[in-house]
Amino acid sequence: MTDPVFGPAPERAPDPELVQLLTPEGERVHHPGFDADFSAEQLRGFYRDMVLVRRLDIEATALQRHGELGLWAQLLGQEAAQIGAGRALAPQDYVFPTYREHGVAWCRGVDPVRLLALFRGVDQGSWDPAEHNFGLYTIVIGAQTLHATGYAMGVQRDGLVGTGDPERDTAVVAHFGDGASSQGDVNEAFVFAASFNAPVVFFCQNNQWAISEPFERQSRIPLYRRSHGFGFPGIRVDGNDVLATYAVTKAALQRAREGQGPILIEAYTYRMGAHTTTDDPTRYRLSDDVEHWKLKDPIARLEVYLRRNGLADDDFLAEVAAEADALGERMRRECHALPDPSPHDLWDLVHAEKTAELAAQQAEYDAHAASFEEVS
Amino acid sequence: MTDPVFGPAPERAPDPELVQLLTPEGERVHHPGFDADFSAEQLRGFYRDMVLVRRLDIEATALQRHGELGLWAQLLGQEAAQIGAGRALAPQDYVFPTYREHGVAWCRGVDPVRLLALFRGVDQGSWDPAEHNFGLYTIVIGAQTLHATGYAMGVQRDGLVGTGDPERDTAVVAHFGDGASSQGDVNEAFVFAASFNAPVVFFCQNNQWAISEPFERQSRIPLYRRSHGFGFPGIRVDGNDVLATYAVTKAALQRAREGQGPILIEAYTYRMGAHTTTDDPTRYRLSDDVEHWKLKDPIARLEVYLRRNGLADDDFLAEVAAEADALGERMRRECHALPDPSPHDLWDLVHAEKTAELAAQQAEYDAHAASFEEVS
Amino acid sequence: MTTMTLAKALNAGLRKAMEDDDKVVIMGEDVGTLGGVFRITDGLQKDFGDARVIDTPLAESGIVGTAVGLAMRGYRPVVEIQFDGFVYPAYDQIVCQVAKLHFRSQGRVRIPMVIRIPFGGGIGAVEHHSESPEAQFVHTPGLKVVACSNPADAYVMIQQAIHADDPVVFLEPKRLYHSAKADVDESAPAAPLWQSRVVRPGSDATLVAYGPTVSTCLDAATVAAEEGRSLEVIDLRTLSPLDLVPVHESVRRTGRLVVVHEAHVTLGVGAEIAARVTEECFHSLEAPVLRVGGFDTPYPPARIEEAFLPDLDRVLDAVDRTFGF
Amino acid sequence: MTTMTLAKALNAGLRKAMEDDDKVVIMGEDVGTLGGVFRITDGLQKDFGDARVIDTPLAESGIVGTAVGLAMRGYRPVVEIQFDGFVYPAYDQIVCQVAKLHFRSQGRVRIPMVIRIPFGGGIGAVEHHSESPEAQFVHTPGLKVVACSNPADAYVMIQQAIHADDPVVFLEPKRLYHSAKADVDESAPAAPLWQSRVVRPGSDATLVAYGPTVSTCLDAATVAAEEGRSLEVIDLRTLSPLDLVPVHESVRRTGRLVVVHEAHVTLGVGAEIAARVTEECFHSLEAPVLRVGGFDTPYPPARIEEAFLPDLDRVLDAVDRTFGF
Ligand SMILES: Cc1ncc(C[n+]2csc(CCOP(=O)(O)OP(=O)(O)O)c2C)c(N)n1
Ligand SMILES: Cc1ncc(C[n+]2csc(CCOP(=O)(O)OP(=O)(O)O)c2C)c(N)n1
Ligand SMILES: [Mg+2]
Ligand SMILES: [Mg+2]
Repeated sequence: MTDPVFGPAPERAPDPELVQLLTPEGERVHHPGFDADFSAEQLRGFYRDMVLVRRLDIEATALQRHGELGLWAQLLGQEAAQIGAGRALAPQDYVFPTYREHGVAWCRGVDPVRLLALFRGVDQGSWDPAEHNFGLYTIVIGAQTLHATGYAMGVQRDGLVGTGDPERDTAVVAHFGDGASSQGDVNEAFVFAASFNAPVVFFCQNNQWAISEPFERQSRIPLYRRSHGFGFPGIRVDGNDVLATYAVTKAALQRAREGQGPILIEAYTYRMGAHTTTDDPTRYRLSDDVEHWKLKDPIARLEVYLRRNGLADDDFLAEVAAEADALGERMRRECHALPDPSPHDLWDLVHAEKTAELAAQQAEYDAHAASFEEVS
Repeated sequence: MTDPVFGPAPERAPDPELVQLLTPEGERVHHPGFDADFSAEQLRGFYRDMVLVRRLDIEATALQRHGELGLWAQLLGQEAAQIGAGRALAPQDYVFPTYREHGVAWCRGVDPVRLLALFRGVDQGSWDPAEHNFGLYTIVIGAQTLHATGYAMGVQRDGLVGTGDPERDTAVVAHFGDGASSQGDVNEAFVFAASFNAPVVFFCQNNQWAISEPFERQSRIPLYRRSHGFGFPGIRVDGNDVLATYAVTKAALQRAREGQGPILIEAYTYRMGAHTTTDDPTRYRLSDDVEHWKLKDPIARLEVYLRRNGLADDDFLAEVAAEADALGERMRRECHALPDPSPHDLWDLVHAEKTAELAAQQAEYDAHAASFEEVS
Repeated sequence: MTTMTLAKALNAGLRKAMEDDDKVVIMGEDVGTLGGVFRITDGLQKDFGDARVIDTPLAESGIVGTAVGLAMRGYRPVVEIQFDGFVYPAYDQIVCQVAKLHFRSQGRVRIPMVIRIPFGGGIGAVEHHSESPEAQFVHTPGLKVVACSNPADAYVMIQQAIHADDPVVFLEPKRLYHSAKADVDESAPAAPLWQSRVVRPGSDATLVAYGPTVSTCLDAATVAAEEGRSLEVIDLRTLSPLDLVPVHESVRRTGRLVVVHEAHVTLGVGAEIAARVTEECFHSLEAPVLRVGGFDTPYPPARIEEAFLPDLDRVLDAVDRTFGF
Repeated sequence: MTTMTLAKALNAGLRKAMEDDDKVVIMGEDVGTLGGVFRITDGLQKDFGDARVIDTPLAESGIVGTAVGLAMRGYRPVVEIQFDGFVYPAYDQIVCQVAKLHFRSQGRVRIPMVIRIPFGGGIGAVEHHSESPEAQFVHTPGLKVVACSNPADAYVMIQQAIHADDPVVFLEPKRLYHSAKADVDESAPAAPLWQSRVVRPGSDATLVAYGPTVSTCLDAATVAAEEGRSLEVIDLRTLSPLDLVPVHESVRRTGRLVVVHEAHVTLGVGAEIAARVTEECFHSLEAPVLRVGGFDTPYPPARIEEAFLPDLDRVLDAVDRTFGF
């Protein structure tokens, strides 16, 4: 099974090669397998997405610093990987995120305020997965890769793979990190996906770090080759290059929708910020490293390319900046306004069919709470 | 890191190739990487081991049929894989078996009656692992591969890897089956072993079946390639060829002892019997298949080779047969004589330091039991 | 009305559920061609195809985790865990995902999954094949847990569990699979799934059991009756939610309660029942609630499992003790 | 004598254990360079090297499973689970291997492993970071389970747990890590690890707690004292084995008992204590044993966790209720 796009079968895969279409210097380069044409509008769209998502992230970080959020998991530096992956999706595709996929959430139309609510501790995810075809954030690392695989098996059973109808053929994306690649669940997901040839794209953002542990602790070979051991292709893409990430993901999704089975994409990128707002990366990594990766910034390179090729002018950039300001302002405003949940509701949420046992505990709680209200 | 014995690094591994030194027809063939010379004595030893182990297996199966054992997991057809792997060990090496490694147990000097005791339900393993450097049978599939990896990390910490002293350098073997290869634990063992470069040899007997499930359900590529995804070599050997299995295992162990890290051996073989004595393979596989594999019998091919080359005469064969008879007779006798355990002891076995809580429960049990003795 | 074993009743119940709703899929190790090591899914793959009866790779976390995904896609997966002792690799998926997705999503995501577990001992097996892991699931909010004890219940309860929109851990007393035979009336009206049931009325003391120990308790009641003592026996059927209404009613009459299960006594379901019944019926109790269960040791080698398991003598002994307070 | 936080006390205890025995190794996620997300292992890798303080790949089953192998090779692994909610991927290794190897091998194989788990809520975290999984380990024969509640105990108990030849699940009340400060006398004689302790004497009713709820109960006793009610508070310290000797003694005097923990009430440790104490002190009890714990819902979003967790009011309310029977 030689694949026209992803090349020869795993065992004869070429040496590690980073698929790249836009260099850190903003130069457009070409790749035999993934040469796509991008319209000016599309490119500006990528730029806008990345800028807004970066602002979303900065704003949320600030809100955490001001005590409005309990925690925030920053995506700084991973904008291209997430926008590339998110924009490659067809509406009917379904995404299983980790806790850091704010950029993909953005592409799926999830209101950023919903993300704030989760990290504020108001809820554990309040968007409707079915409305956005975007699952809830999963915190236990790797667990969602099995859900994605099972969901993809459901898609197969629905007969929505390989029909040839682009509006119906469906693929599933499982996001995970380099650290998560060590979990049993992720490897079992590879086994199931391969065994059932499920239409799932495993999208690993290798941001080089799992909290304080460098990628090398998880694997001594490039991660995209992990799938070779399971009999499906893997590919490494420059995760700071939105064009390449988009092109590779798009091709992988198409391949899955056509019934050619699972594939692993390693988006090679870097976590520019802390693991979360409670983390202190100065304890474990050199600022030199971070400086080095700053030169590969995903937004800067696209901006250079757009400007140099006359695809975006000052007006456009100002417009996007204004939009970002407005987004930030709205996030602050709506975050403050998020209502706290009511403990009374807890018992209603446990099951689809509430049990008498839980109803009794709820009544007991209500009585207890009421006794305090009387007092005060 | 190109390995002189196991060939080029994983990503450039050659096509599947079964290392074989003795064909099913009993012809000695040569292999560039694993050409060993075997002495007549060594060859007769392999033969004797395999015949005795097969007898052990047949005898235990018969004992189960007669109601003396609750269960028996047959090794029929896997004698060469186990004797090859077992005889390649140095005394200081340590083995973590599954529930089917009777041949390896044999090589490690575990009395077959101890195996009977386990399957009779008298105990859960009554040999001393430290005495034989052979762990207890592990029934939860795959769990022991992590134990092996951790043990190997202990060996590293003891400074017993790469000292150059053949009496001290130590390797660890993790046995598992083709079915177990799908478990998270096995894949996590690969991650840990690679990450710490632990001196562990993963020895998978691919006997084509996991109870009723054919190997293809677990992997769509040959299993030896699984390790390529984790960055260490894998190799497939003819598991019905005791010479090849011995040579490959010996080289792998040596490599691990020298500090070159983990390796995966897939011993390609066939489960000729049922999964266990409670299984009925006629429900899920064709007898044609079994017939086909009969032609590859591990003992028959070595017998042909020995005879044809004048390495064993009728006397020797008769001697081994007599030894097998004696073994069978002793197993029957000693199996019958195995004493049942005493419930009283249960509470003594839970902890190294018995708790007051358990002592109280034990006393209660003793009183209860005594009240019955008085009655009867 | 047909006479059938517990195994056949489950098989018939599964078949009926698959006929009624084509979103029902069965998943597990050896459930397809072989029909399961206990033959509970016998013939189902042949009749419903391998898209609906799925032999999976050997990975329990993978089985339950992919079943979560199937459930999110609108399917109703019925997962078979081959033996009780092999549910633990799937524990994380069960406790952190299956149990919590409804809550996490504020009801937007439903996981109508059934996790079938052959449980309990008495079959002379090797290690890990005789466990009673139910307490751990009862302690986990978001899961429902039921146990059947006879063919008629098994036939109905498995269908009800599949029909439920919540995840249900479905415990099957494996030692009764091929021994318990009884009439199953496929057209009889079904008792609600979440209700316990008095299976033998009595007036002197109450026995509460579920799964395999129901018959132990019925035997004990028979023997006690010969000795002039009238024991009421209650089959819990549902462990989460716990339906203690008939238990409270009974204890208010008898004043004495013994709970019997195979799980380890310490923090077995009996502990919860003791705590709740004592709170609810404090002034009616003539004696503390006593518990008979597996000892607080690992499950022993098969040759002495009968000493480990609750039997008639230990049950009657406990009843005697409740009369000694 | 030094004043230190619970976190520092654990760090000092670990350091002492590593100095005393070079077979002690620490394993876990981020325990090395970073010193753990709570800094409990701060500085240890720097001082003892990365062969003894091991940053592992991110796989909990792998961590515990390889620790089993290290234990079999003569090491004494101290495993850190980063948060309570992430222990479940390792559950199979803990329940089927760590807990059972001694029994399986008839004592030939010892697993002197400590599994450290920061547990409990109250830190405003996201999902899976505030769980109280102890009941499940108490229900598992072969494991020992302890919980510290203050710096002095923490310093001693962690060393005792490491010194023990049995596997110990070591629960640390994470919300007290950096808040609870107290004098730790490194040379004071140590109380035995397997003993509970009366931490405040009283005569009207008894409160039993462990880990984070000990301070809640002490606060409740202070408030009750102002209202003229004298509450005795017992810190369990050891959950498996359960040392109920001081509890029985106390209840025989007070006649009233309330157990307080953060774990879900249903089949939380309180259920076992209620069952045992009722059996042991049946005629001394003026009221049923009452339990205050986390509700039987999944742990809620942080903004309402205080309503979920046992607090002073709910404890005092339960005490009141014991006077109403
Ligand atoms: C099963 C489990 N163990 C531990 C954790 C704690 N934890 C949260 S994120 C994280 C690091 C994950 O690294 P990676 O997969 O590379 O993703 P990244 O955070 O870099 O996006 C850890 C250890 C967890 N969430 N789940
Ligand atoms: C975790 C776990 N799940 C299920 C089982 C039940 N089981 C015992 S052996 C077996 C098949 C194993 O197949 P394989 O790994 O190929 O080894 P083989 O029996 O062929 O030697 C199964 C499913 C088990 N022992 N452990
Ligand atoms: Mg990462
Ligand atoms: Mg096999």
